[in-house]
Amino acid sequence: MNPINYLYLAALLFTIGAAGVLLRRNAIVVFMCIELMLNACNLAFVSFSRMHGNLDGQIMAFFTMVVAAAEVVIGLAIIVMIFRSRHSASVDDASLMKL
Amino acid sequence: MSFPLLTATAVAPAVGAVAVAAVPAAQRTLAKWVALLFSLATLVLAAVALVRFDPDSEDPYQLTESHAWIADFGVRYELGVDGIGVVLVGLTALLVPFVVLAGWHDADPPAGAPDAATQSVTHGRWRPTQGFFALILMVEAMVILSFAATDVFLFYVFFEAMLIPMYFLIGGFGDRAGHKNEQETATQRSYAAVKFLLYNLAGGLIMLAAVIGLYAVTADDLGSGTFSLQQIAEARASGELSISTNTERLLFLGFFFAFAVKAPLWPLHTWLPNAMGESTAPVAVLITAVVDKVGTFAMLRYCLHLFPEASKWATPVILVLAVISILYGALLAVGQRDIKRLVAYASISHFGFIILGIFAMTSQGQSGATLYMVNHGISTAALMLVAGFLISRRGSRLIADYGGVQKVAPVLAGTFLIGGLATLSLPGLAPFISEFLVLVGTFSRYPAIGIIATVGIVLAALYVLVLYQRTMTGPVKAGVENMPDLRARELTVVVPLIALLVFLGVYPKPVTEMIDPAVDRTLSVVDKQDPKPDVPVQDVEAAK
Amino acid sequence: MENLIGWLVAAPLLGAAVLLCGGKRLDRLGHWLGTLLAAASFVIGVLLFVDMLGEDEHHRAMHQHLFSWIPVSGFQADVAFQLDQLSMTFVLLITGVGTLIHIYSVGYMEHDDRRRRFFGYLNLFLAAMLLLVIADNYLLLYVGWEGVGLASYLLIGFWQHKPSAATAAKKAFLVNRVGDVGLSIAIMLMFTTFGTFTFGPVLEATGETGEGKLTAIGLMLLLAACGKSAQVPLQSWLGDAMEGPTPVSALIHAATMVTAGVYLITRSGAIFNAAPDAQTAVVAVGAVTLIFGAIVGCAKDDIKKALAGSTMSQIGYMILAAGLGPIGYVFAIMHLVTHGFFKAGLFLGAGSVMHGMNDEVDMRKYGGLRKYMPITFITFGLGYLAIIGFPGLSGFFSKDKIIEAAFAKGGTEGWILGGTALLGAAITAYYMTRVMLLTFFGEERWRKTATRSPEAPSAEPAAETRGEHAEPHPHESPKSMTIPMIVLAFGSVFAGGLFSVGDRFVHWLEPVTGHDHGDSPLSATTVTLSTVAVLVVGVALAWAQYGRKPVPVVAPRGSLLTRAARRDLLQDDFNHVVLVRGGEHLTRSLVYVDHKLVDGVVNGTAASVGGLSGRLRRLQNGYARSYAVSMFGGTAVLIAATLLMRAV
Amino acid sequence: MSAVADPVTVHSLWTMAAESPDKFKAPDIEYGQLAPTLIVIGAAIVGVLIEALLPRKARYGAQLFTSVLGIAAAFAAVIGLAVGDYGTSKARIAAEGAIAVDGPALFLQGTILLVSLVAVFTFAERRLDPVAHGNRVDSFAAQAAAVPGGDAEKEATKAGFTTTEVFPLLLFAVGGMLVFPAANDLLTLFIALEVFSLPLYVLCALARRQRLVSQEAAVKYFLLGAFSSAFLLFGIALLYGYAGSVTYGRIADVVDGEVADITPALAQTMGNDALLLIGGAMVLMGLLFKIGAVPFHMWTPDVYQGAPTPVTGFMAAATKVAAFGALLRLLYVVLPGLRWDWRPVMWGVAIVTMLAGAIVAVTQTDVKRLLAYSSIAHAGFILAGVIATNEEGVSSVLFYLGAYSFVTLGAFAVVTLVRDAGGEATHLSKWAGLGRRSPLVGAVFAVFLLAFAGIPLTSGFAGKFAVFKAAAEGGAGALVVVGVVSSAIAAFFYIRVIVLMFFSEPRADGPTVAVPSVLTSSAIAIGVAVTLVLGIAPQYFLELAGDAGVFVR
Repeated sequence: MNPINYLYLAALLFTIGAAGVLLRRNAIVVFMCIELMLNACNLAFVSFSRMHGNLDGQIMAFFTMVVAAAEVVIGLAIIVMIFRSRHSASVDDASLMKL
Repeated sequence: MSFPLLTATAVAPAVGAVAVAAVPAAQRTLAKWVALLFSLATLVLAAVALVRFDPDSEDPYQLTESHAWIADFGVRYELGVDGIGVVLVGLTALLVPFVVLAGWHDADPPAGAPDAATQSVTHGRWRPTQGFFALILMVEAMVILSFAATDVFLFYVFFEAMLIPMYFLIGGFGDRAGHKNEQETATQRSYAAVKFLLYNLAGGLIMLAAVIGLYAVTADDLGSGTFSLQQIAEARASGELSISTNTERLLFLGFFFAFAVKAPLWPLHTWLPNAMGESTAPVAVLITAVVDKVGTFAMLRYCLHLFPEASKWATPVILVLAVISILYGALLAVGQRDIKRLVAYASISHFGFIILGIFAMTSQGQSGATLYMVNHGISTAALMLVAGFLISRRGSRLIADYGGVQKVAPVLAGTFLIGGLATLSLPGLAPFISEFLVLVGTFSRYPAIGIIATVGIVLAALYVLVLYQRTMTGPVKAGVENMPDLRARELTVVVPLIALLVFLGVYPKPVTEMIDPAVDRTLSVVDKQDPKPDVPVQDVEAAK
Repeated sequence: MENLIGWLVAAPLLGAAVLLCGGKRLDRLGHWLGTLLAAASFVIGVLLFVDMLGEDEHHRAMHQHLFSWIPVSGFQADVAFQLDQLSMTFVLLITGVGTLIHIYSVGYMEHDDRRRRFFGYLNLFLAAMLLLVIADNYLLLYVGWEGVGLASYLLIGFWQHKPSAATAAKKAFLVNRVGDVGLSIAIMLMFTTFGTFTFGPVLEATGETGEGKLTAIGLMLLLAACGKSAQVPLQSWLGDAMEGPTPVSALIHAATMVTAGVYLITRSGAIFNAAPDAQTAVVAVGAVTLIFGAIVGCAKDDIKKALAGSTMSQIGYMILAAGLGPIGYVFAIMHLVTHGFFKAGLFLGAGSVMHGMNDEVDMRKYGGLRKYMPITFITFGLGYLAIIGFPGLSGFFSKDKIIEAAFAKGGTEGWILGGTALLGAAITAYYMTRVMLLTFFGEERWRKTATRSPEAPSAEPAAETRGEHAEPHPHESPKSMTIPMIVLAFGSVFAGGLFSVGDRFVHWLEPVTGHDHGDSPLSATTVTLSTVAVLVVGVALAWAQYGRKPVPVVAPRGSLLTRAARRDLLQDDFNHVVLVRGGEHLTRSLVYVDHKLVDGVVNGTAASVGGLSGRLRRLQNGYARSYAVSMFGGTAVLIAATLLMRAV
Repeated sequence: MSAVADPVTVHSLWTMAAESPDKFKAPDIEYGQLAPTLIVIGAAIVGVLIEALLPRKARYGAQLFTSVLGIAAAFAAVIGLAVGDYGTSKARIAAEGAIAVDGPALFLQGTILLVSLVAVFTFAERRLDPVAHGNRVDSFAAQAAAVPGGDAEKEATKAGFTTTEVFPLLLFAVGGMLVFPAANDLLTLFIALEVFSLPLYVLCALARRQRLVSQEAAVKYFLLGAFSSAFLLFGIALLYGYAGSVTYGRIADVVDGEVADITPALAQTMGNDALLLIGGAMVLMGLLFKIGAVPFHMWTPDVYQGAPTPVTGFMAAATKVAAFGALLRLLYVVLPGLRWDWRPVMWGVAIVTMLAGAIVAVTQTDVKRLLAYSSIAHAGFILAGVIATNEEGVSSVLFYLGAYSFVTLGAFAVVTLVRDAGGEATHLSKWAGLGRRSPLVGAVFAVFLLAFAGIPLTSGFAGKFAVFKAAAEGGAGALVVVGVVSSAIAAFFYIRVIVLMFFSEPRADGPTVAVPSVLTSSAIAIGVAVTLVLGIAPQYFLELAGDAGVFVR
């Protein structure tokens, strides 16, 4: 199969993720969308890696996964914390600071 | 290496500022004396500089000092004065002791029982008196440095930096008289201070762009950028540095804008009435007699020396603006109800004369303009300080609140009148000479503009005499009856100023001797000769 | 001897400085010090005069160079004096009359607690006036010119607590300033034309430049003269200047300062001679003013204002004469001197009358005073006869010569000027007779009017002692006042004759001003006869109106002309509407413009930045998602722009 | 597509790995040259161990000691490297091409370390908050996990808990920041970004007072930060696709067209300008987000306001230094061949950033938000220097960053001092008359504000002048004019604060100024000293920055 198509898929996934960030209110979902974007990046990396025939992309993908995992740790901690104090995980509720 | 006289002259008040600031809160009187002492020390140093200055020397700048400062910006710590600079340094050093003395009580805490709440929250750490005098000395140091700098960047630094102490002086120590209530006074005062700062800062920032542009231009042609006036002048003379016409014009405009704000020239003048109106009289004197002179001085030294061609290109417009300033300032002065604002508008009119003289590009005009800076400094100081004494007695700045003062305080009225007569350029007093020189200098090249400007002298008489009539003559108004006459301290301030006005009106030679060679040099830089008279009688005379 | 010239100025200047700065301890003797220094100046003047007489008439000019005043490259002004016959004439007049008036003032101002200052001002005036006439260049003359203006300002407004006095003082200074503009411009023109403004070189070089420039200079000098000498159109201040103490009116506003314009024109004769258009303007101004002043003088009931109108008119004669060129210069100055005597005498007389009448100035409230103040009556009467040109008295000689010279101008112009001068003589006779009759003859109207509270011009304590509402008790003035009046009366009677015998005055001044007999269409005798004739007509008319029938205490409404003349022929109203009102509107609208427009632009900019800030701020709405939108959009724009850059 | 059809390319991956394991060469790591980073990370790990092993009472002292020692040692290492000419003649790329050791890197690392040292002082301050239950407390929550206002929180407070974890978190962040401007490939760049971002997200959430706001700041920062790093990562992917490598040097070579033999199989991707441009733009966006450039700035005000003030100060100063370092390296090393493409775009960003930052700041009412907007405007000014694309551009930016970071740190340190019952009193109305009440604090803050405004004789002026000068010489005169205009606007609000402090009457119910311990005092003193020294005698530091102005490639 033409690897270019994987790139298109990666772009699509990235866009879906971005759209999710912009549209969804629940912080968890937003966060999942960001994870989706990261995974889109991963897909792009491995596709390019295959096209270029070197390992750099794959290594990048591994690093991205680790980073994503770390982000989950931090992210979930923060989201849980805010949920506990507000009883809501809506990002729109967290708008005390403005202007 | 010789003694760095100019640096010392500037450092003396700076040290004084620190010393005054360090005086403990309770010892206000000590702080005042320290301030006076340092300002007098500065005066002595400036006097030494005046004596050491040799007007007949061939060097463009004397008493020079030069040290590396910021090599990366092509900046050196270069000081030096020509005749114009040294005279203005002298003027500054001369006026500040009077400002200090006149402002002796201006920064004392209000006479009434201090507000208990304020007192407790400030813990007595707020030391306005010390601050007031320290700031005045700071301004003095910076003004002296900007008169003495021969490096564009160095000049710019002090040109801008002096705004800060000035700003605190205006906003922090306003005139207690003048508005309906404390709140209104505070509002107006901080409005005035902010307006002052923003106007001047805006001017300064535009100049900054031009300063940077100048650096880029010199860097292009000379390999490394420089700000040294002498180096630039030499490079231009040798053809090493050539600035394209358009660039020169843009840079000129950048510089001129800043100076026109500072000077101030119509229509950039509106900060001055606010600033002078709301600040105490001594600070108002500092603004108009000392700080604003940096603007006109800089036009003469920087605009003309750095951008002679562009200066000539802009001359027609500037002359028109200057004439508008003269008439507009005078007419608005006539229309004022507030004594200090009136003096402020009068100053705008006078700055119009100074700028007119500078850009008429004749030796009479420029000598007159320089002399005008000195004379205006002294005469406005005299008028404004007496006005300040008057205002502090009655607690009002409105002309309508006065009347018949000469009856109860004849000496005050008399000195006020002399200050006023100096302001309207009465012959025999110093400002007449400078004003006449400016007018002659302008007239010989631009007769129409000279004639229109001459009308300004009628308007000057109008605003001065109307002011005098309304405040000093007529029946004694309520609130004026028990006004005390000038006290010893106040006389100490006023009498020397008046004596100087008379002396320089009769015998201005010591000053003109200083400035004449510098003016000739400036004219040779812009490559302008005085217009020749139709019938050169002097040749006939000489033949006899 | 020449080194004494400076002392002419220095002596009174010293007096002024000492008296004004000396403080209260000089109150007791200050006035005598002032008088002494004035007299000293007079003595110096006389010494110099004697010295001058010893010289050959063409080498009488003396010079003294004190120091270089304004040395600027290409511009040289010196403090240097030139004392020639013309200056000497003035010096003697100024110091002589000045000293007399100092003496007079000692008595007149006796009750004023600010007498010391008054003498200080008088000395200041003398110094400035002397500087004016002995300066050797126009710029130094200008210093004296403004100096006398200042002294005049201070003295008119001497009773500052009276708003009218303060206003009058201000007005005088301002109107004079308008004239000063003329003088400034004239000096500037000289500088650009000749490169100097010293009398000698300028006046010698007039032949070398175009007439246009000289005309311009001449017109500007005329403007200056109009201001100082109260000539139309700048005459309006003189009437108001009568607010000042009477000695001031006598010295400054009759004998000396107001004649400075005549001095200026005569001094600049060489310029006017070479600029006929300017000369025409001068005679026109003189002719108009002499009629104008005379008409005003006819209508005023205030004795000082009537005399002021007369002064204006008489100076009109002098200006007219000066405008005639070499035919008239000498006579202008001669009339100036004789006028100095008789008009000063008249004013002192008026002051004496007021002194005895609780400072009442309305002639309609006088009447029959000759019995009560005989010396005043006699001296005033001699002055009266002199001014109307009674044959044999001073005024007769000088005025007659001017009328003759006016006819001698020749052509239509000569006829018009001569006619005007004659008409003026008639009116002079009329109004002066009116003053005389109203004051010293007729019934004692003051007995009926004691109810009116007089506006005390002198200090309050004095007014109190005299009793505000009491019936006046006319009495003769003290010796210090009458002696100067007597001396001046002598001058009024004999000066003219003294000058005219053998044309002494003409010969005296000729080396300086030049002289030309002109070509009169009428013989001297004809002129003299017609002068006497119109004089008789004038006196007769006045007698018919004021001598024969009783004079109403309250002025009748009068004809349109009378009413206009009472208001200075509406000149003030014109000034008020056009200049004062117009000026007020202008300044008020400029204040508005400054606040709303000039300041408004700046404040508006600040406000619009603030407004923009407020609107942009709302984008920051606190929602993380909208921040993300901005980032997303930003990235899109960034990408698009990058691609676009490549495409372009 | 033809490229995929070539079997050799595909299988070579396997054969390479399987056939010659002995060819694998262990990476050659220059530990000495990486010492600064390693020391800081090491100290951070020690910090974690301290948390794990030491009793609660001893942790604060130990953590403070470790942090200060670690940072100081790292700084010494930087100095050592700089003295050893690693900044100039011996500049090199270490760690197998991952990390550059050159002038800009060392200069920025030095700056970051100094800033961090001062930041540690403010982190450790325990005199400002009122004593709670007999314990001196700092700006950080007793127990971050506890619900605000809940019982757990009260208990934690009573027990005297403190979050001493902030020190290792800070050290980790510093470690990331040290790598960030030195990163020489996109992978290192990304990792470094995450390494310093993640601790910052946590730090933001740790405020002792106003915890809801603090948590909100953390959520916003985290979500937007993650969002932006996704973009960055996708950009990296595209650049990788374009160049077939993530090392800067290689990408630059491809951009410059120096890699000649593009196999036809890769024609679709390699050298495809669309990939380069889009990828470049997305990476730029990731960096601009960290810098706080418009329109990626919107997190700044909220996060600056909500985060504990010491954290805000650290973030505002150090993050900006690190991010600008990375941006400079990216633009000057990777994309110089592309400057005709990115310069116009960056022009636009710089102009919008300067103006928007200055204009919106005009109507702010909270000190911390005000400083946040001011930092946006300053980012715009620094961008002007970045755009200069000449050697002066680099050195002026370096100098500006050094000057700016100390002013910022000092300013935020002053903000921590002004307190009322609810903690820090950041609303501007409460600052009325502060200068009269405490002249010294007022004067110090005024000095910082004037430096922000760029008044001569302060470091702000020298920095601004340097940057604008470089821009003018680099042909960006128009940017200078815009910069000057926005400086004028910016001056307005700095001055407004000064007016408020000095010209308004103090309010009776106004905040008090807490007397700090030697820690915050020295932080502020260092800020003032640097501000004045760099303002009055900047020559030495300009030279330093000038010497450090060349990137290694």
